[in-house]
Amino acid sequence: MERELANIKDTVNEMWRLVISQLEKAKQSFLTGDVDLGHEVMSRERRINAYELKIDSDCENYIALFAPVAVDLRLVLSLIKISNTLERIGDFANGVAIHVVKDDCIAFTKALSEELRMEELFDVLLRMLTDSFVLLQSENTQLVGRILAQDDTVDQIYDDSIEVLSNYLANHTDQTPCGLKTLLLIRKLERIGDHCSNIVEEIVFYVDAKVLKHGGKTVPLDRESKE
Amino acid sequence: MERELANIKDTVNEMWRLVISQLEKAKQSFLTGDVDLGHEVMSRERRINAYELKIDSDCENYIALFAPVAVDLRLVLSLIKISNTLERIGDFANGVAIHVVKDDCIAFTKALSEELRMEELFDVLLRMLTDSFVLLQSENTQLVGRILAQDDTVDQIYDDSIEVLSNYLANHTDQTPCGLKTLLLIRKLERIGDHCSNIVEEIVFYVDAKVLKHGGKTVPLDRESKE
Amino acid sequence: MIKAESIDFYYGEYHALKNISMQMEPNTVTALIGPSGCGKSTFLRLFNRMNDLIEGTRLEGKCWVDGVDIYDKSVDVDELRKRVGMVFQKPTPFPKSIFENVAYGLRVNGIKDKKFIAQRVEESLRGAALWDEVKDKLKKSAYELSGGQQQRLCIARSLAISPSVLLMDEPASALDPISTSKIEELIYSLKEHYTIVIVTHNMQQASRVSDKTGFFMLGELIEYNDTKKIFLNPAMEETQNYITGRFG
Amino acid sequence: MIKAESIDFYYGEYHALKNISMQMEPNTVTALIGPSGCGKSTFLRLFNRMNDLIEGTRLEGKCWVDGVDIYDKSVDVDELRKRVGMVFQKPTPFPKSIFENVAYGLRVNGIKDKKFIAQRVEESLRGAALWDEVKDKLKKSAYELSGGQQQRLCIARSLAISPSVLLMDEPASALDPISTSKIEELIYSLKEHYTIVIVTHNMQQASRVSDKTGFFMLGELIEYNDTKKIFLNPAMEETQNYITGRFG
Amino acid sequence: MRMKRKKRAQWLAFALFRLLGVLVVALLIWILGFIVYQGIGVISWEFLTTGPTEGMTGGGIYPAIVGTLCLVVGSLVISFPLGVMAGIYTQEYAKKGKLVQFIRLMTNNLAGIPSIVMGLFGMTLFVNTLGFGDSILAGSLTLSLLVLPIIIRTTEEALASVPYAFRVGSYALGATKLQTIARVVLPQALPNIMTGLVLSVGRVSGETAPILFTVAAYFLPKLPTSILDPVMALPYHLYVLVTSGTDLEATRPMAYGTALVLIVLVLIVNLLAHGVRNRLGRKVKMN
Amino acid sequence: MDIKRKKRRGLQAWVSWWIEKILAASGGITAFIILLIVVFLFKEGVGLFQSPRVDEGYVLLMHSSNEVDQLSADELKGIFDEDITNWAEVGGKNQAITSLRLDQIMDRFTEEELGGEYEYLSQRMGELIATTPGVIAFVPTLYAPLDHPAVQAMTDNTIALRDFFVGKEWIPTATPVPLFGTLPLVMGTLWVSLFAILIALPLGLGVAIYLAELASPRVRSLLKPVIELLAGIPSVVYGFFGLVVLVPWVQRVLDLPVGETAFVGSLILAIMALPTLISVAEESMKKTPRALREASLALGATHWQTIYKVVVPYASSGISAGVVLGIGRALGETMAVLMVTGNAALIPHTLMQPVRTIPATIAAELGEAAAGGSHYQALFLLGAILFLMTLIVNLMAEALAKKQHNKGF
Ligand SMILES: Nc1ncnc2c1ncn2[C@@H]1O[C@H](COP(=O)(O)OP(=O)(O)OP(=O)(O)O)[C@@H](O)[C@H]1O
Ligand SMILES: Nc1ncnc2c1ncn2[C@@H]1O[C@H](COP(=O)(O)OP(=O)(O)OP(=O)(O)O)[C@@H](O)[C@H]1O
Ligand SMILES: [Mg+2]
Ligand SMILES: [Mg+2]
Ligand SMILES: O=P([O-])([O-])[O-]
Repeated sequence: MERELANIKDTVNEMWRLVISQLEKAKQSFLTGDVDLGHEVMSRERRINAYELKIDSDCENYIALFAPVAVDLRLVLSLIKISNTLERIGDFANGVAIHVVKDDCIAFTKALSEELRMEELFDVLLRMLTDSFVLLQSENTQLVGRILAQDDTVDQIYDDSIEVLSNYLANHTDQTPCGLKTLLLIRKLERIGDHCSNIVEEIVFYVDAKVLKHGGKTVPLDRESKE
Repeated sequence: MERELANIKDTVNEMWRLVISQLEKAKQSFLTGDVDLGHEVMSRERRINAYELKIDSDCENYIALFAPVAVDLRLVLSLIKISNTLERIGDFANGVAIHVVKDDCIAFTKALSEELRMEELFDVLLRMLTDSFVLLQSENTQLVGRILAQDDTVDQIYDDSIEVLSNYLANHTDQTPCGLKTLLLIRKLERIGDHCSNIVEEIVFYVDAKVLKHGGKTVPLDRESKE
Repeated sequence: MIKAESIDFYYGEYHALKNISMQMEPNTVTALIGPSGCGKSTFLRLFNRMNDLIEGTRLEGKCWVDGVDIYDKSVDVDELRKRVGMVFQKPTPFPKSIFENVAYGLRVNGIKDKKFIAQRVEESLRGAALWDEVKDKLKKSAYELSGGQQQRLCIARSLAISPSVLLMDEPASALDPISTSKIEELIYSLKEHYTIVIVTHNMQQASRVSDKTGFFMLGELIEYNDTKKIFLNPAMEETQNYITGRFG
Repeated sequence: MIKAESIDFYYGEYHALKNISMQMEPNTVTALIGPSGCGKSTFLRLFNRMNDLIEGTRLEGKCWVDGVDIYDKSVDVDELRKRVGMVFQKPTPFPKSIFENVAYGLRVNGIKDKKFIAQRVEESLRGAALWDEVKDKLKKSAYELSGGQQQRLCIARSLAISPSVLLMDEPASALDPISTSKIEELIYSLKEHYTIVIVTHNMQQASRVSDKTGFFMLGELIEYNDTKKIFLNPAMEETQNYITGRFG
Repeated sequence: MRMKRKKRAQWLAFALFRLLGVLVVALLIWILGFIVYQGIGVISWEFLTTGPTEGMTGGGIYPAIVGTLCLVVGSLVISFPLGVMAGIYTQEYAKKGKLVQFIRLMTNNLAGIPSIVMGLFGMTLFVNTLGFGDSILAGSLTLSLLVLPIIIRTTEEALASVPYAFRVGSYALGATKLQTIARVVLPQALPNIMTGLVLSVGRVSGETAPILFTVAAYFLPKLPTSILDPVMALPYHLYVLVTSGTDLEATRPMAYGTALVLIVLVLIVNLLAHGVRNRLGRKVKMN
Repeated sequence: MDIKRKKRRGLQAWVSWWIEKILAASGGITAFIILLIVVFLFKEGVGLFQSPRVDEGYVLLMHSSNEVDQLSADELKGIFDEDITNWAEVGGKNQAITSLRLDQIMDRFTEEELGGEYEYLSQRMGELIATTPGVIAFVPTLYAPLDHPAVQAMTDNTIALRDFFVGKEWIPTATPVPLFGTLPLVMGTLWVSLFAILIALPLGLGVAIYLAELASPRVRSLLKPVIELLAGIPSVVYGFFGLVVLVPWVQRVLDLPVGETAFVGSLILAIMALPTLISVAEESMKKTPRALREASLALGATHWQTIYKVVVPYASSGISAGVVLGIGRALGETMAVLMVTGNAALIPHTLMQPVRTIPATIAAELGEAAAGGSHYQALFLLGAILFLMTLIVNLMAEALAKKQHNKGF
């Protein structure tokens, strides 16, 4: 029983490392304009999908066969959600690679990347992703605050980037399509930050059984008060 | 045991109806520019979050207490994912409302809405959402093809909209910020389509235990072939 | 409502229960779980003073049933046992007819009114979800029933004397899954009217039927909380280890 | 590898097994589940011809163990039973010392070499994950062991005569959860070397220990498939109803 | 009020039962006490080791003791192996069904046949038809018929109390039926079979009616030299002393002495039975 | 593949085959013995109904004018005891009866008349009978003047079944015909046994309840051996005790002419039946599942209610089997009864009379009966009756015990 759960966790770890490496490579290919690297990222995207499917089905089997409770159950439910989220993050890394490979706007984006603080954005995201990986391994919830704080940086960079882009496009009307695509790219990166936050919430739920999602507080449902 | 599961399903249904109504109202407020309606949507967003939390925790309790297997387990796992996805959809409906309420770009968007086929987009999405609701109730998987086909329409509208926007912005440089915001808005609506597809996949998994996700085909993982 | 306060219980020298305080609410199913020999049955049997039957036992602390200190000298044990029904691991119908089994508790309490008895028997059998299955063969021997039906008969027998508390010591452990699920259904429906305490080895069963769960180990009450809490996020390491199957 | 082909089995007039064909692979744990009285034990006992001990039974169809048709006239039943070990519901150690219990199977097969016996006993006890617990008290009576240890002793006893198949009829149903989980661990580790078939009432157990599961009902084999498949997405409506607890 | 009545009935009933318990003990003490009190003075080494003299108004009971011993040994040598084998057959080998039921019925009936009828039978068959005459052989055979059902039944019960699981467990290890019985079943059943043996000793040494016409000699001061000799026996001797002595006053003390010896014998047998059960019981487990 | 290895243990298989056969042979032993018993008892006894009533070598003579040619054993006894003095009483003419035995005949004649070697005895006898129309004479066949025209021998029929089974008198030594009426013996046996059980049952049941339910383990472990001991004491010792203690005691206390009565017999039998009854009842009560007992208590029943509503009913068939078994024992008990009941072959009217039981009769009389004689045969028939009585009782006990066996659990 513990063996099975450990196996699933190993698979999640592998997936996680793959996602980190995908993001890393996407960043590299983006910063250096390395199309080959971009292709590599794109080709490995399907492996991430495979991981997600495998983890999903392993977890379902695990629940069906072993009827876990308490910490085991929380872990396995968290792992399902984490793998779904990692898959999304992988998707976004793939999006970056596609952006590089398509090549039509990469020059535009790179030109602006300094101003858009793209490298910083990538670094923060990679740090978040790595930190939450460490969080799951160490189960040390003191990391949580740090990771969530980083997401604020991401949001900041994203908000700023809209302004930067508007200003730039106002002056370079011919590059509007590339501007739009770049916006979508940055938007994707911003979502990676959100997703990392979700992962952190899941880990906290697994470790402490505390619900962080939606600030942990929401309006009570009528149904609930009825019950 | 069946009672408990039925309760959870009821909660999901309520949430679903709420999300549909949110999207409906977001569409209304967007098309009519009704700020009050927008506020209403925004205020009800927290109820959706509450639903998600409740369903998550009910499902966790259900698995912990009743150790479901087979169709029961698949249903409860699907419900977890469906409620997460509905919450996302709710978020996007909320995004639409915010767009309306903030008012700074609404005029811009509305002006283009004909050309961007916004109303059609909303309608398709509402139909997808309602169809998948029906799908869950009827468990009639013949609906699946129809719903997934609608997502193609959504993608089409989205792809077109980028072009429409680029063209428009090239001529109206002063409205670049609003253009970017509108792009993000449409991007959100496009994501609703994707999410509806995800819901459909989950339902299929529940009903038939067939995995539709990722086209059902992915590269095999080395780990898998090892085992 | 039943309550134990600072209970210590000894079988001769053996300290079987250690300083246990616990309160079980009406209209609630409380499950007692824990490894074999941890004292669950002993604790349960405190409340109808079944342990009195064993020689050389000693009790410290107090037990209340519906506000009465049941180990007080003034308490009539037979009266107490009418208030506190008990169902055992193995179905134990008397070698009498189905009807007489249920009527037994009434008769030993001196009730002679035939109409009243017939009426109580029917009510009790209905309460135990058995009426439809046996209404045509009330005069038949109770041994002609299946194991699961016998167990429900035993429950009906307890219900007949209108107890306020029902104690069940592994009521389904000798039954097959189908009978087990019927008993669980029954327990669920009974909690509307009774304070129910159930000892079970089967954690799935505890999680399915109970509202609150108490976890015993080596004569101590390690944790007592809502069943949901116990099974999703127990407070104590020992509880977690036990329910997730990581023993010793 | 063991195999049944078109088995029909009768207790007198009662048709207990109906046209069952099933093949169990080596290094695999196959679980047999199903409602009480559906014929699981009967089916299991076909493979070491334990049903021969019951009078008035009749068999149609064929059974193979390691490629031999075991109901053929030329088969020596005692030899067959050495090849096919069996573990029963209740631990049944002989009233002998721990050592003698394990040595029994060797002795009745005429082995006298003391060194060899001692060595096999140790190997078997190790195989049953019991050696460390008993190595210092091999001469003690087997009854001084706990229920779970006794059951492992019975498994060791079967291992001593080097069977290729192990049949287990509810091997843990009389044990507490801790002993149960040890037995399950043991089954898992044994499958490396044996073809294991286990009958169990406990669906959780079937799902935990087995690779393949066969679902019986009213003497018929309703579904036989990978355990994962059975528990996540059974093909037959009956199976689904049974494992999800929706009986009749 | 109702409660009080319930309680009072209980109190009364229980008081009565306790009284009855005391009564039974009192009865035993009375019987034993009376005989011990009257007989203890008679017992002496001489009483136990010499034959009767002076028309049984003097001397001892040595020949009767020897005779009873001969009968015990003789009858058990016959009935024990036969009974154990019969028990093994019905319990282990015979197909459960009409035949076993019939045999068991017969065994129970044999056990219920009055000893005097057995005596009649022994007389016609062994004494007259087979021509053994009044002899140890005829008496032992008759007595062995009397204890045969006891031995068969204790054997059967002892075997039946060996859990079925042991047998199945043994078969499952490839043991044959004979091996299973010899190695698992019999060792486990032995203590209980032995108690059957010991109880038979008690029965044989106390029976009078069956030996009346098959072996017992009224007055025979010499010891037997072959199994075709008649002997005296303690119970019959007591009967004779009590009912047909020439001088009842003079023989009375002898009668008390003989009764005491008989009772001591029974006491020893009972103690032995307990001892055997306990000792063998433990030994089998530790084996 | 070694599953198929041919029976390797040739010798072993051969040995076990033989062992099996030997065991099977011994299995049938009890049935065989019972068969033998039946055969021998009846073989020895059934001759009684084929042998003449009048002792072999004797004959009854009457005047040839006498129309009576059938007399029952009772009538004959009445005639020779001179209770019956007129032929009319037994269906003949109104004529006084003159009953004559050989010695009475011989008294009527001188030695010369009879001859030195009694060579004229037969002739004299013929004359005597011829002159006495109301005569009936019981004489040895050797001397019977059967060819004398005035003499007729009474048709000698065999002993009637009816006389045996419902005859009210048991006088096996009576002449001219012994009386083998078994009714008093059967009645005596039944009376003594039934009263014994009536005394023993409440006592035994009470003690059994005490032992099974009330006694502490220590008391129980003390009492059980005591009861076993009581069961083991030989019956002669009980008889002896009864004779020297109970008989005088009963005689004194109840002020009876004799102390040896059916009552003392029942008392001794009751004491002897107690241990069996107690242990059977106690065992079947102990078999009541603990769970059943607790279930009753848990329903608020008192301990006493639990005993009589649950425990005793549960054990009832076991208890009745014990009772029936006790009756069987009592029926067949020989020595103790023989020593204390007085042994008068009368149909008992009160318990305070001496009675004689079947086993006591056999024990007391077999030694004196000539082998093969009608007395001997009658005793064997008594044995057969006893055998049948106990057989019936045993079958009943069996049936009852089986009932308990079938009860649930
Ligand atoms: N009558 C008794 N005399 C002495 N010790 C006893 C007695 N009954 C129980 N015990 C001991 O008290 C402890 C608690 O027993 P109890 O029956 O309450 O355990 P339990 O938790 O119900 O176990 P299980 O799950 O096996 O029923 C055990 O160690 C047991 O050995
Ligand atoms: N010795 C027997 N004689 C007659 N019928 C029998 C015998 N053993 C079993 N049966 C019947 O055969 C059917 C199958 O019995 P079996 O013991 O194989 O069921 P099972 O599936 O093992 O049930 P359980 O789960 O209760 O052990 C039952 O209906 C039972 O009544
Ligand atoms: Mg218990
Ligand atoms: Mg079975
Ligand atoms: O000791 P148990 O309560 O499990 O029978």
